[in-house]
Amino acid sequence: MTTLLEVENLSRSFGGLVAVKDVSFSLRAGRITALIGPNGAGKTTCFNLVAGALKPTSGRVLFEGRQIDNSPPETVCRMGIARTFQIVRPMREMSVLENAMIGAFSWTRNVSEARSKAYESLESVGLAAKAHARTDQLTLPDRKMLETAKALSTRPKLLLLDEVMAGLRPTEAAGIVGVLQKLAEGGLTILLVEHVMRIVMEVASHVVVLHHGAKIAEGPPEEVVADPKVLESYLGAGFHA
Amino acid sequence: MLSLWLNVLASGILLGLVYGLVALGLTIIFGVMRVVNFAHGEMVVFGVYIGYWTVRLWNVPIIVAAAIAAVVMFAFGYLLEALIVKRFVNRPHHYQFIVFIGLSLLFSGTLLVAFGPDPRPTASQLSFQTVSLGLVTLDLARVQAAATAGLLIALLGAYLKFSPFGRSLRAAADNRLGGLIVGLNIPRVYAVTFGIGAACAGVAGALISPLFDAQPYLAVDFTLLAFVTVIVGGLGSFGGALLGGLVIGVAEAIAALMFTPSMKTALPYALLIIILVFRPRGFFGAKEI
Amino acid sequence: MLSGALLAIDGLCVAYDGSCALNGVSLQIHKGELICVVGANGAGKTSLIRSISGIVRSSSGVIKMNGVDITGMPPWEICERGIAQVAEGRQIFGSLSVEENLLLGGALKRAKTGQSETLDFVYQLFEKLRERRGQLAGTLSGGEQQMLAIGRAIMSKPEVVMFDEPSIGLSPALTDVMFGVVKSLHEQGATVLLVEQNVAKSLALANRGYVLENGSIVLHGSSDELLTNPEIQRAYLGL
Amino acid sequence: MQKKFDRGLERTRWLAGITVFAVLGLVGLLANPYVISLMTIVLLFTFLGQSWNLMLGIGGQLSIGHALFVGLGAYSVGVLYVKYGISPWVGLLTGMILAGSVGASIAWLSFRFEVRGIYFALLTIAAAEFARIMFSGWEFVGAMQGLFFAAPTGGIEISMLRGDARFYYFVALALAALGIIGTEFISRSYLGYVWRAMRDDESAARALGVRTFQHKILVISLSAATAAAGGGVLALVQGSIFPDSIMGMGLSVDVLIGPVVGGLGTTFGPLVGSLAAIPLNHLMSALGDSLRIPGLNNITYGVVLISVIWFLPDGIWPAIVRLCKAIQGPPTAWLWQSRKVEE
Repeated sequence: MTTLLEVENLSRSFGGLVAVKDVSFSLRAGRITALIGPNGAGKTTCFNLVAGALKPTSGRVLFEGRQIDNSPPETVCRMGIARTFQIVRPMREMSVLENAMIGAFSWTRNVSEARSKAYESLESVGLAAKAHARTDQLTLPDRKMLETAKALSTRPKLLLLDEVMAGLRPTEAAGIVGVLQKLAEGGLTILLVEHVMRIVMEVASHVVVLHHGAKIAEGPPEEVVADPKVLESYLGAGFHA
Repeated sequence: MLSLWLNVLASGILLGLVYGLVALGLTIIFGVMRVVNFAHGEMVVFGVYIGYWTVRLWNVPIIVAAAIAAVVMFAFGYLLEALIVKRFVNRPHHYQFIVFIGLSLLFSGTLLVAFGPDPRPTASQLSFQTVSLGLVTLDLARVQAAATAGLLIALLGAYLKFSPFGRSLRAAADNRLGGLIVGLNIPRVYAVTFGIGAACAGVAGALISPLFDAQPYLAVDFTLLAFVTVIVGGLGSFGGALLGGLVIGVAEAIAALMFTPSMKTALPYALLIIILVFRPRGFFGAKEI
Repeated sequence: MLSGALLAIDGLCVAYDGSCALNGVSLQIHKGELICVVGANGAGKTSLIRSISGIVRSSSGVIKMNGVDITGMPPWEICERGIAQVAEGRQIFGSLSVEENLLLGGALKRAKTGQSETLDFVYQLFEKLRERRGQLAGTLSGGEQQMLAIGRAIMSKPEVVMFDEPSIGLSPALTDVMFGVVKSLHEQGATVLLVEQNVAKSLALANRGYVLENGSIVLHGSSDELLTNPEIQRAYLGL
Repeated sequence: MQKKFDRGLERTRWLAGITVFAVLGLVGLLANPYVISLMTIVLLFTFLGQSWNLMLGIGGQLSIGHALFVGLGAYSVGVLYVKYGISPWVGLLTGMILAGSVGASIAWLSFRFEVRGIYFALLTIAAAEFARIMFSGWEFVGAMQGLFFAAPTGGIEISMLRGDARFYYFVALALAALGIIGTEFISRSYLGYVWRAMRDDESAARALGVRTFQHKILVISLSAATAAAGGGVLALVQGSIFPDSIMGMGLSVDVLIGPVVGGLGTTFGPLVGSLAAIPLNHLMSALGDSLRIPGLNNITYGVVLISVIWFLPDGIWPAIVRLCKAIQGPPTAWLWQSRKVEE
């Protein structure tokens, strides 16, 4: 397996506050990697650094061997990295289908081609039946899936998902897990930022744990979850009962 | 030659202080409420009319007219906010702009209906008196207007800096959610803010009533002038409004000396465009817009 | 149960454009209690605090303070009734000085008398803040800003203080300091509602706890019961 | 099923559009000179409103200085025709290119440092005022005394775009139709999707690969160029150009009233809004003149603007559409269903 994305010694500070310090990891093509950690661990900052929404203070991000950390988000997207937002932000005055079409215009100017790609993306996340709904008629899990569909329309090689399962009920989350597994089977590389560990356990084949901006553990999910450092970061010291 | 330049510079600075007061009203409203008062020029013109009528009816000094303008325009601004503007504070900017354009049309129309289109010069006792300081000779009306404006700017600055209400106002401007958390009565803060902004414009209008004839069509020019002033200084910044006023006042005065009258009015805009090229947020621009 | 409580919440629902953030939450806090509400990201913790303080409107449900219905009151009237909060993201006034921030916290009518004593008390609690009283609040470090937010809440002489994740973004050492502050406030008689994701630390302090998941209370009991409940581990780690 | 729904809606829209323009055509043939001249202005402002709407309603960029572009178009036509006798067609083209590049430069200046929102809007008025004052002092273009077109000889000259009032009515009608068709065309092309995405959420659009900087410049220069075309025709219709009326704040306000009252971002909004607002304004200024109350039309405009934003924030046209749907909702739904069975 090849390495698709490499993060090397990435740091980012805001004012005096170091949000991410000296984090390195790499993503192998075709598998689901999860970036986890409790609230305020620097996951979202890390994510935004990879997606081009923030510039690192130091360190590098390499995608297919090319340095991308100084590129604006639209360029990063056009290179093959698509992202979702933690707070779902559909284009309010556009239909579900139209939302899903926008991403396709990064590689085509043909509207009907974009439309069929959008249908395809919606289908792969199970939203095709609601293609013509208004976005405010969607339920929260559907909106999260719309975010994913929008990203899929850009034909990404790497999909970055920011807490797609936050705020969902277990049954709803299970549906999304199924979708992600299918996408990965289709050859897509996925980086998942998640707070809730139990979802990660099911889908990810590799886990990176952040705490206070630094990487504290990395490995297969079963190993990581047994790591006392990880337990402590989540539940606090002394919680081993 | 030197005395001519000094005179021009001094009169520019004097008028600049009044411009600064106008711009201050606009910038306080924007800083706290994130709303651009497109009807600001109308409020200045209201002040000019208040100056005109009080002097004509009761023959009071301009200072008294300015005090009346302050009270009337504060009440006017407070009510306007509480009745109309309030509903649009959280709307997108273009909605706010359209509401204010509507208000400005409404106000200028009302002025036209009430007083007609003809200019009315205020017959102040100071109109033709001058003071001399060495090489510089200035007319008294201008000196008085500038002195009062300068004093008011200082007082307002002190009020905002040291009074409990000024603290609340700055807090609301800094972080609205934070204001709600500590229990600030945000609607009241907003209404008072708008009242203060309107009062600044009104007082400035009354102060310059001996210099500018009262006329409804003046409003657009004052609105635009206030915009230019605050952009030059940086929208939402107290010091910026003052500095912007002085820069524009002096630039206008110099332009009047060197170019044709039409170039004089164009210069502030030219200055604005140049500043936007080099310092897009003005001298003291707020970060978030 | 509703009658004796200082703060009683019954069937509270909050919705943001169509999706439910809180769904029928009921809880009570008695005078002098320290209770905690734990839950993962997106469980509705911040919505709970903001709807109690009136910043977010609830769609249904009743909130009573001292037996008085405060549902639908504007935030400043709710503050006046003695509910203060240490908000998520601190929400201090960065361009104002430290002391001005504190004075704004004490600007309510209820806190007017004896304001200087309260200020003294806050400065005793946080010596750092006294040292930096003239400095702009935006220049403080994360931990100091959190202290300022707590101090600002104390300034209003509240009957109930709500903490929204005071440990977020702080180093382990500072987190301990922060929990120590919460504990000492409680020991001095304050009624505290602590909303946290750090389960072990917050349950160790609290008398009782509630577990919030997807906008609903799924578990409720004394701290000891919750600490040994396997459900908690499941909710957090998926074991 | 959805495709058929779209097609049904499509058919209704085409029918509605064709009917409206057929009626407007009949008006041009049958109405009296007063109505013709009033409707010419309505149609021209429909087109200008459309160009403004393109920028805010679709592109999300607020301009309150559109008079700048209108004026550049008017002066290009005026100067070339009056001074050199060059065909207004050339003038229109020149004006469009000129205004487009000025629009692009303003956009570039402003967005280069990601200055947007209010600053951009204020910059547009500042630029317009600057231009107005410069033109007022520029003797070559007539300064304050303005530029005058020779009175039309009576015959219609397409190559010189000269003719009588009825001729200009049809020119304005063609322009309005072109505006509506063009807007429809753009909003269905990839540009429309990308621009609306940019309007609704700029950072989300960028994350989906939209190069927002380039697109903002594009939408602004397109809007500026079309406004210039409208300005050129407006100058021909009025027969004269004065800097204060063609480049003043008042014209910028007139341009935005139609789309705001009619419905921001909608295709028919500017037409509906202009139809409602401009005759009202004329009526009120006539009434004001006869009663010797000069500010009456300003007051009416002000009250109309405030009430529309207050009561119908998305404008008259969407309200009409909602009303129609509410009235004939069930029967048409039944109609579509029956069609589904057929096909």
